[in-house]
Amino acid sequence: MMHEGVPTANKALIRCLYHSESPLMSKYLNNRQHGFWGTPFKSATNSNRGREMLTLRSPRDDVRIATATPDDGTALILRNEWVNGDYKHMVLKASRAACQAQPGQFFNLLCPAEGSMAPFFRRPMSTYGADPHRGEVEFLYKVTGKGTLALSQLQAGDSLDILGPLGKGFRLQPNWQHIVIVARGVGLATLAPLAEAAHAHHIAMTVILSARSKHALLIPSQQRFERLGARVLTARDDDGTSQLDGIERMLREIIVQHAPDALFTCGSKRLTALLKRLAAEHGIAGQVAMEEQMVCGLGMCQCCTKVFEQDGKPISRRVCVEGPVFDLSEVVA
Amino acid sequence: MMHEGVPTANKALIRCLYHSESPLMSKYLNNRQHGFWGTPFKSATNSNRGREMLTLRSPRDDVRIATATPDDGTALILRNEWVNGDYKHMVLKASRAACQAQPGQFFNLLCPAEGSMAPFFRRPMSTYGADPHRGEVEFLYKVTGKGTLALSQLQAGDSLDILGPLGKGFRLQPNWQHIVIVARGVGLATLAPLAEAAHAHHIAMTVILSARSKHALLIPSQQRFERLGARVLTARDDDGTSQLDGIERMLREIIVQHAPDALFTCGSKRLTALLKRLAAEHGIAGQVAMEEQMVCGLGMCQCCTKVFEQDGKPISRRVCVEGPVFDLSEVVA
Amino acid sequence: MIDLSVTVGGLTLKNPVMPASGTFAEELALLLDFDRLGALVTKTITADKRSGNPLPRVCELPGGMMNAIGIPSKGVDDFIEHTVPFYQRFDSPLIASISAPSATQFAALAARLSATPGIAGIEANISCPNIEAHGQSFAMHTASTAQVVSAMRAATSLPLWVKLTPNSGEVVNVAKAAESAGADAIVMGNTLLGLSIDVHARRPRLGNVMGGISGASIKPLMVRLTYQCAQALDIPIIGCGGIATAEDAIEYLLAGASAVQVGTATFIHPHAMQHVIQGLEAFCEQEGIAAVRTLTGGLNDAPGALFGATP
Amino acid sequence: MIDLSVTVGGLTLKNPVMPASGTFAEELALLLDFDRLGALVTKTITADKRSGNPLPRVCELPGGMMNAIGIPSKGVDDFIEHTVPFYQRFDSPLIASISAPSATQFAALAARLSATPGIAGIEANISCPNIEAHGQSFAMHTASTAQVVSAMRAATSLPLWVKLTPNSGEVVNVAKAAESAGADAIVMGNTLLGLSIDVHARRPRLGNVMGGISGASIKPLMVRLTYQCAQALDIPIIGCGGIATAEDAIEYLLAGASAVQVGTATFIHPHAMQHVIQGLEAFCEQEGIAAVRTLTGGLNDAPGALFGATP
Ligand SMILES: Cc1cc2nc3c(=O)[nH]c(=O)nc-3n(C[C@H](O)[C@H](O)[C@H](O)COP(=O)(O)OP(=O)(O)OC[C@H]3O[C@@H](n4cnc5c(N)ncnc54)[C@H](O)[C@@H]3O)c2cc1C
Ligand SMILES: Cc1cc2nc3c(=O)[nH]c(=O)nc-3n(C[C@H](O)[C@H](O)[C@H](O)COP(=O)(O)OP(=O)(O)OC[C@H]3O[C@@H](n4cnc5c(N)ncnc54)[C@H](O)[C@@H]3O)c2cc1C
Ligand SMILES: Cc1cc2nc3c(=O)[nH]c(=O)nc-3n(C[C@H](O)[C@H](O)[C@H](O)COP(=O)(O)O)c2cc1C
Ligand SMILES: Cc1cc2nc3c(=O)[nH]c(=O)nc-3n(C[C@H](O)[C@H](O)[C@H](O)COP(=O)(O)O)c2cc1C
Ligand code: FES
Ligand code: FES
Repeated sequence: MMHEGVPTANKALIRCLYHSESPLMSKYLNNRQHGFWGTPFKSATNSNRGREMLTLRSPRDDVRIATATPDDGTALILRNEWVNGDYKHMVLKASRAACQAQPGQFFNLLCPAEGSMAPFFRRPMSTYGADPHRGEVEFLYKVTGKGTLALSQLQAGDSLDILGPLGKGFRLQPNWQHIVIVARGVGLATLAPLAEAAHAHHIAMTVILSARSKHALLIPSQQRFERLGARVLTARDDDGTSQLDGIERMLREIIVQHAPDALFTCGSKRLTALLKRLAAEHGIAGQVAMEEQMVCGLGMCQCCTKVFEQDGKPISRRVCVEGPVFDLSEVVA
Repeated sequence: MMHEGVPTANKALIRCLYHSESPLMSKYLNNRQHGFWGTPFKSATNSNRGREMLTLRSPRDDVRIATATPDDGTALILRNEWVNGDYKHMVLKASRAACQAQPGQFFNLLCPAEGSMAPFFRRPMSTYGADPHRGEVEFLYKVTGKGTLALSQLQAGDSLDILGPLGKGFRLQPNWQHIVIVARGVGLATLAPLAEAAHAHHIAMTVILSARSKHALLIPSQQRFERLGARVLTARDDDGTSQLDGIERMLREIIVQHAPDALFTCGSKRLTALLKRLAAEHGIAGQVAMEEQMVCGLGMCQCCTKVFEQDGKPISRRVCVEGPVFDLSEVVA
Repeated sequence: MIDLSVTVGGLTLKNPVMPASGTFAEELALLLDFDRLGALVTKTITADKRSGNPLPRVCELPGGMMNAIGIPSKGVDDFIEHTVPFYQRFDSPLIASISAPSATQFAALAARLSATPGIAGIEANISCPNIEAHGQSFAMHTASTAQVVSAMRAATSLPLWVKLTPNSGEVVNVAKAAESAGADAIVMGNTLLGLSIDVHARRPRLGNVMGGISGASIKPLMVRLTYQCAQALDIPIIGCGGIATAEDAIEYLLAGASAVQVGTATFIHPHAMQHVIQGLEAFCEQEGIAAVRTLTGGLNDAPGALFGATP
Repeated sequence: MIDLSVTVGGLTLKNPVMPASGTFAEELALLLDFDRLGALVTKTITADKRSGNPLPRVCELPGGMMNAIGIPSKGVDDFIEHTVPFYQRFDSPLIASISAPSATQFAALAARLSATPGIAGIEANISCPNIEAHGQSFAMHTASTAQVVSAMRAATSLPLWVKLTPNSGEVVNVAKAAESAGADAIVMGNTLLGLSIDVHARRPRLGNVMGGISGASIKPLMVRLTYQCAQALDIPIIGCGGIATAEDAIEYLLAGASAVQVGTATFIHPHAMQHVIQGLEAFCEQEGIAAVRTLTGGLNDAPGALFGATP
């Protein structure tokens, strides 16, 4: 079936569990702008395919968060090209629901199975791009193990079962003037769409790219961010600058000069801890996109839980539904 | 590894278990002759790659049967084309040992595994053609289940692990003048090389082709056998002639007119029973190539056993090593 | 129209297909119409809050998986306050799966839920391999099974399904013990205890060291256990283990099951249960079967003719 | 050069890799140099001729197989007259696998073989699921195991390996019973009893109805059982079940096995054992390990840190 689609649950208002940080509806106004990294997100209007609005109960308060319902569909691969030695960029023709994906949301991909080395679980992958007008979604992925190897062997014209958009993405406040994004390695794939969204929101950006030396993604990312008008600082391991204290110095300077409204990062524990400390110190907001091994991606299996803190008490949250983007204040350093 | 090869068992004379019917070394003198069905067999000289002659103990007597040692190797697919709606003809570049295959011997093919529907056991397939000079082996197979479907999807340039030649093939006595081959359905693939060998031995042939109506293989087989100088009689289900009694009438006529030395068939129980009866009645030799579910194809797993009779007593024989070709006198109708 | 309805342990289900506990939750309503399912089986809950096991809690196996989730739970209060109301929207019967450390606590929890409107039945998970040390759950032995089931039987009049473990060497005796103690149905069964090692790290792949194997690799084992239980019991059996297609489900029905549960398959294909139900209907149409329940115990299990010769 | 030698139950083997009984026979000498194998384990024999089970005797499973061959045998006379002499050409120790209907007959067969030159050890197959009704083999229970092993111990001074079954619910106790009764090593283990049904024919896929599951699907179960036995026993354990690669073998060694047996994999890849041996050597080279035996019991089985919060 080309596209499973959501049941026309006309009968019942389906209330689910969902985490929400800010009361703002997660709406982003994005205008079209091509970047090397593909098309940024279109405006996330909730598709009115006669579906009841899905309201998800947040563990703390009962705020209704209108969000795109995930779709369990089959997408058609348009392009699946090497960006460099390790990374591939995949572009697919996908369903309307899939193309509603927001920065920080992800998809669970059913990698093709080849003989005994077949991957079994689906593999989670951040939305690298989603364009409802062109009906396309994009992934930028590092080929590391069985699943990503299987993905890398797919060719234009092949189909791929994708489940998404899943989880809660980044939240941008309309009154924000300036944000700082600290990106490292494969986290670039998750943060690039955030930069696109901020740009569309006319929010100024400083991006700190921290990567091993001639890291594959370094140069192309730098160009993409600069095209979005971001001030790009690079911190490279080989010249010693990307040590944590180097990044801390840069951040302190930016905080002094630009009084940024929020700090963003993805994945690395040490960077997350640094940003949490600085955000608390200067009363700045902050969000981090996290990664954990996943099976269902929907919140059912309980394998992707992490310990967070809320009002000083430890609480267990599922990265797939209560994340992957969490507020820095909740994260346990 | 392109080709596993046999261990240079220089140290020990390896005695194995093997069944033998006639004392004649299984030698066939075949000259080259192209037929639609591909190249017939070359002369089966035991390859002198410094290997001890492998002598296999026959259950009843200690006759030494020099036979090609099976090879566990990887062959390269040259062609894998549809012959008609159901059948494919595969031609592969294979090892020297593989190309020594005799009519009636078979290979155990490692079908490629595709996701959860992957076949697990190797699939046994008769040698449809083997040519040591061109270094090629051929299979003619009907696409029915998981394994043959996987085989059918292989393309020129793909590789396929083939284990063989396996088992004992047809035995032709040099003093034979005339033989009768009764072929039905997929059995044609097993019997075609026998006709080639008989022709090379200047042994006259009558072939009775029994197949459902416009059976896929009927016409091309008829042409191939006629090119070998065989008299071809067809018995088609749809015109009622291929009923068993129709074939019996034809056989009795041939026995009266030509006094054939031996009767051959493959697979079908009813045809085998008919030939056994007539052979016993007229004191004519006869052989049948049998099929049974197989796993190892080497005689180790004991799953392919059938009950035969010897000196009037029932005895269990493995179709893969003591066959697949058995003498009609041993077969239990 | 094919009649897909079945009766299981005092409940009539619109079809024999339901989720396996722990592989199904409210979020699936975003993708699947719960009204199409035969029953709705919730994640096992415990009276008190539980954190669950150390990470990693899952690992891949060829064609399957292993888990040691360890039953994290928000406790029975949250279950009654939030979870049960959520499921009231749907007309498929709600089966609450429960676990507890002792027979008395199992009975107390069962009683508490029996007093909660909207719960159609209780599935007693006396077979989780990841709670006690090395899988020594109640369902390993007949005595502990009889004790915990009779305690629960006395505490509730709701249909009581007892979920067994393939790790016991006397599954049929355990099943009979549950039947005699008042179980209305047997669920056969929970995961098979295993160990998978990362040879480079020299570490178990699961934080809990051992875990429960599930998926295609356990299907032939669980079909065998379903068949053996069906021969020995009068109460219905619900088959569970490696079901991903209608054919898998039909194997269990022919072996003697009256209904089936789909677990791991839903993680890979969220619409798996829907496909199984559609497949059952198509199979019945092809085979000219009017009611799917007639498949139950339909296996012709006469052995093949004796092999008439020695080698 | 890496030292691949291991000592198992009184025997020193040139490497830890040997065939699993019933998946290896003289014909493999056409393809594999038997002198490269750690030991040569023969198909289980019985004193008298046996015909074996009805056909079909095998069926495919996803990533594995099931069999109910039923131990067809030419009897001990033919074994001593033809089979043992064949294996004298090779310097790897010959292990004769035996089965019998009673403890006394097991002992008699063991004694007969002990008097036959060329047999280095005896593997007692007290775990075949396909002989007695529904897998009730000796190794299902401690008492029957103790009885049969002590009878054999008294009948032979050859190294005595006892092969166990995963179908028992008390495998560790059975292993300890075998140890106390004098076993020199435990083979863990034989096939897992299963049932696979052809839903269109409504028939079991095997003539014997049930059969033994083998291949990749049983590896995590057998590694777990190997690990549990290793914790409880002093005698060495030979791991068996789903081994196709060196990594599979190393999982068993880390779990506590001193040697391993390769079965089903040889049916698919006749050179499987050769590849496992080569892979073990390469692994030791990469990891800077001088002797493969040091891997035995090398698993770091400390559980992960407790999960510090409830949902
Ligand atoms: C929410 C989320 C978003 C992600 N976005 C991206 C992205 O945009 N680009 C990208 O290259 N990678 C991304 N990752 C990581 C990606 O999921 C892993 O690289 C991938 O799962 C590895 O699978 P494999 O089969 O190649 O590796 P294997 O080692 O064979 O995987 C084995 C198992 O471990 C899991 N696993 C391995 N590494 C990770 C990881 N880092 N995170 C989560 N699970 C892992 C796999 O899913 C699988 O279950 C993301 C992960 C998460 C959780
Ligand atoms: C010695 C020998 C020679 C053969 N030669 C030919 C040939 O030249 N051309 C040809 O088209 N077929 C031949 N066959 C039959 C061929 O092996 C089967 O068609 C093939 O195994 C079917 O596999 P599958 O995966 O497509 O079918 P599936 O139904 O998926 O197979 C399931 C299992 O049954 C076994 N099986 C199914 N049918 C047969 C059968 N007829 N004989 C033996 N095992 C079977 C398969 O090997 C497999 O183990 C031969 C069989 C034998 C034993
Ligand atoms: C991630 C996971 C969590 C599970 N949680 C539970 C549970 O909470 N209670 C329970 O009775 N069974 C639980 N199970 C077992 C399943 O309900 C089912 O019995 C088992 O997985 C076999 O079925 P399957 O092969 O279809 O998954 C769980 C299984 C998995 C894979
Ligand atoms: C076809 C077949 C025949 C077997 N015959 C025997 C046997 O005769 N004696 C025995 O002890 N085990 C026998 N086994 C079990 C294997 O020795 C081994 O214990 C089991 O298959 C698990 O290992 P594997 O997964 O590597 O095959 C047999 C297994 C198969 C598949
Ligand atoms: S991946 Fe299943 S709950 Fe998060
Ligand atoms: S196929 Fe294994 S003995 Fe014939």
